[in-house]
Amino acid sequence: MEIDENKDYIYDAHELDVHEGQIIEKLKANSQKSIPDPDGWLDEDIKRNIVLTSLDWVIDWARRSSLWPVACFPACCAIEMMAVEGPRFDLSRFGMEILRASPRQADLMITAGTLTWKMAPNVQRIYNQMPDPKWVIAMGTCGISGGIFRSGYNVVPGYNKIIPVDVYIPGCPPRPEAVIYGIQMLQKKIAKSKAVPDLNELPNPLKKGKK
Amino acid sequence: MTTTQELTLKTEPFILNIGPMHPSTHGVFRMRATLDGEVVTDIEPVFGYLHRGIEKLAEERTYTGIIPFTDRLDYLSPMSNNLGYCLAVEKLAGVKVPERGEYIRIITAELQRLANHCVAIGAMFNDAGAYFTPFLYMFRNREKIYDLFDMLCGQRVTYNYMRIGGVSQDLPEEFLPAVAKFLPQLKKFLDEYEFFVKQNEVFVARSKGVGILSKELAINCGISGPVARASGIKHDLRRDDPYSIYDRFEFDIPTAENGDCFDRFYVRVQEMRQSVRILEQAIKQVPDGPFRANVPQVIHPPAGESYAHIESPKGELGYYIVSDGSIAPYRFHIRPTSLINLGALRNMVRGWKVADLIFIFGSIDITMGEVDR
Amino acid sequence: MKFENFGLGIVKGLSVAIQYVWRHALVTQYPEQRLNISRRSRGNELVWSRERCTGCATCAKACPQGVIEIVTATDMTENKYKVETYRVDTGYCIQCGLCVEACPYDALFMGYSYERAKYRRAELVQTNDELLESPQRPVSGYFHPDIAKKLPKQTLLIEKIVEKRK
Amino acid sequence: MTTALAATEIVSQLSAQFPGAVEEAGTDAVLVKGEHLPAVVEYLKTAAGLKFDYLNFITAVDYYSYFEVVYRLTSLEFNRYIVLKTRCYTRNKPSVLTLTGIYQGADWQEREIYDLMGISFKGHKNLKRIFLWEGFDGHPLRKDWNR
Repeated sequence: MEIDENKDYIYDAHELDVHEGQIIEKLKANSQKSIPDPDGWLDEDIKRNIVLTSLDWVIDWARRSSLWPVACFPACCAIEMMAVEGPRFDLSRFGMEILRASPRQADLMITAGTLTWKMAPNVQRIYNQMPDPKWVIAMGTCGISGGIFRSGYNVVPGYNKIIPVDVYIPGCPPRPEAVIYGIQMLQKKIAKSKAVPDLNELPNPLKKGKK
Repeated sequence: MTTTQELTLKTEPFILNIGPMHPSTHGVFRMRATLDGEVVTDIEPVFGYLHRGIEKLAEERTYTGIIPFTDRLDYLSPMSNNLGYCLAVEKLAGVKVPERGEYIRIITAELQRLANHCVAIGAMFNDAGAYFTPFLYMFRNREKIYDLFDMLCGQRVTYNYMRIGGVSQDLPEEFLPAVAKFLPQLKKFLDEYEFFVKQNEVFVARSKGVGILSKELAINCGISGPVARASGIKHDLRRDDPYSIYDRFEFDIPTAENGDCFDRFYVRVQEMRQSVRILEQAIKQVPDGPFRANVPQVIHPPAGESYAHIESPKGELGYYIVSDGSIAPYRFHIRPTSLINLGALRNMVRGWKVADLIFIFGSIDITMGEVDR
Repeated sequence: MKFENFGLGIVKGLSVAIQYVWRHALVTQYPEQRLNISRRSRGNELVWSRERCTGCATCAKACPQGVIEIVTATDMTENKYKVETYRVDTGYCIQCGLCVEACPYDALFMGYSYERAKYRRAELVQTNDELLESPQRPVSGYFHPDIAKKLPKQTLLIEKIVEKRK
Repeated sequence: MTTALAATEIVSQLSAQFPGAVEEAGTDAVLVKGEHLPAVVEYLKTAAGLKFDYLNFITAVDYYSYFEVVYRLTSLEFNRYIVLKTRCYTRNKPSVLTLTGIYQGADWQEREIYDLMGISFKGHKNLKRIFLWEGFDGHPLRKDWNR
């Protein structure tokens, strides 16, 4: 939005609302297709052409053993997520002690709840703020496909319309055990990932012109 | 030498945006708070981040198919929502619920009240700054109630248990003994919880006299439930407009006078004790017999309108249904307890600090699923 | 602000906390220890019986959101239609159980298992043979009391039992 | 039991007070003319023996040919309730007088009706969309709304 110099304020409340509406409409228009699942590693795993060094193993072990989820709890699944965090299923056994309130400190997003178009820009922003590498678990039916509210006028049919999703946990909401199972599946995925990039593929500043 | 006049700093109003994704806003609630230094001078809530359009979607579903929607309204107390909706449809269609069905409904609704207040009180401490510890104590008891509901209907959060004309399945034989075993445990726990919370200096200092809601304002805003009772309004639909079979049980309606955060906490604890009392009476009286009236799967209620309201854990939860005689409602409106209870938030937080704003907000006990629907 | 009984509240709180050290353990160490879930558990899938199904599509009509897709052959054999496709998108199903209640021929059951997380969205859609009962896909006793009796007794937190490790 | 205030009883009282305000009375609902609504509600709230001081809810129904706005008032003191209805017959920019001056609780519910049903409330100080965003096309709870 451009700043009008004649005003003594930058935004007034109505302009802010209009601006928010424009962002939502833009996102809605741009995200009609779902983002494909990042499942390339599954095929590579079958072909066995993935080579993990011991440094890879150490980094992957460190990454998967202390995943820090960001708090993204719009709706009902949040209650079950609290139960996973809670005394009976105790997520801290997996090094997932705290739900980070800040996306900058997190590397896992557990999307517990229905996503609405009004909320979608915020969730996308939270996802963009998370440092790489980052993973997303779509928890519950609303996270996967919009669930029972899919045909609603304000509901995003699945988080994979705006962010790529690594693991899908069905259930409305899934039991805490199911969530832990999903997290373990993600840990398996991380264990297979190549953490150290190939040196030949990196851009070399010494060789100018060749990229 | 400085005089007080010289020390007074000129301040400028400052707008702070809290939410929508904020750990202390109980979901996706956003408020634009206008601050003067650290003092809140005004807030403007912004809703709609969980607006799923249940009222519109319900117009395309059969009457039985709407029950799953009501589970997801106030997801801290789905059983109460089910009850309210079924009462509204039964009123419309003129269905009589069998005796056993009524008792099962009362037992589940009261257990749900206990479960809801567990979270409400726990989350209130969370907002007061005691991060997660008192919450876990409360959640331990909620897990026990989860277990009971899981036994009853196979889900832990979204039960979908009640049906028009009764409940979906009969009680399992181990259910009533389990409830009987649970109630003494809960009573003991409540004593313990009150013992260490009620005189905790930090909690008392944070909550006594904070966020006062006067009786007149509460009535004017249409506030109901424990928040209203903490302000001295002795109004409880279980007694004033008895639905189902609440008129057969003995219970008190706890009220408080001051209407501050401490009272709202205390009223909830007392209400849990009364719920235990109702449950103790109810589990002894459960009769044998059918648990569900003979109602077809797809019902065609006569054209007309009905409004049924119940005392849900958060307050008056009402369903207004307009029927045109077809299999789906013509208009389906939910009286949102949480949205209306938030109506006085602006008046309550004015003049308090930002930390108190979070605490006062937490003491109202809202669920965003019900605010936005 | 008055601190009338300074310190007493904290001592009280600590005394309660210390008592919890000697109380029974609460944590279920999930992958090693498993809770017996409810006999009526509505697991994250549907189990379908090809033999009993007549293709009447009552389940599809009862489903509040139309998850169940059922295609039957037009010709009748043995007084029932042959079901060609029976498809359930478990990423869309909310496990409300209304279809199981509606089925007049007891041909549909809720699943008992909950470990159904997948890496791909498309894998959540189950068709025909993927829906049949098998040792990996046990049947829950939801709305079928005779099956519920055979399932193990549910673990309750109030009973202070901690399961043995596998 | 919260009993309904018999409509016939209140109608005579209301029509004596406000001639021409009450259009028709059903068994438990009173149909009030739009322009008289705040005055009638004010009277119901303050008059001795009535004291309908508690607003349960406001909602609106779309009947194609007209919109009906439904108010349910309760008297906590006498434990009675009354349902008031008012109609607007235009589909293009229908409007009703606001009740925010009488009940503070009406504020957000009126905004909700404005947002989802498109009925504007004259005199409401902050009438803007509450659940949906600015620029959303149409009012979804109207029967003729298509996405």
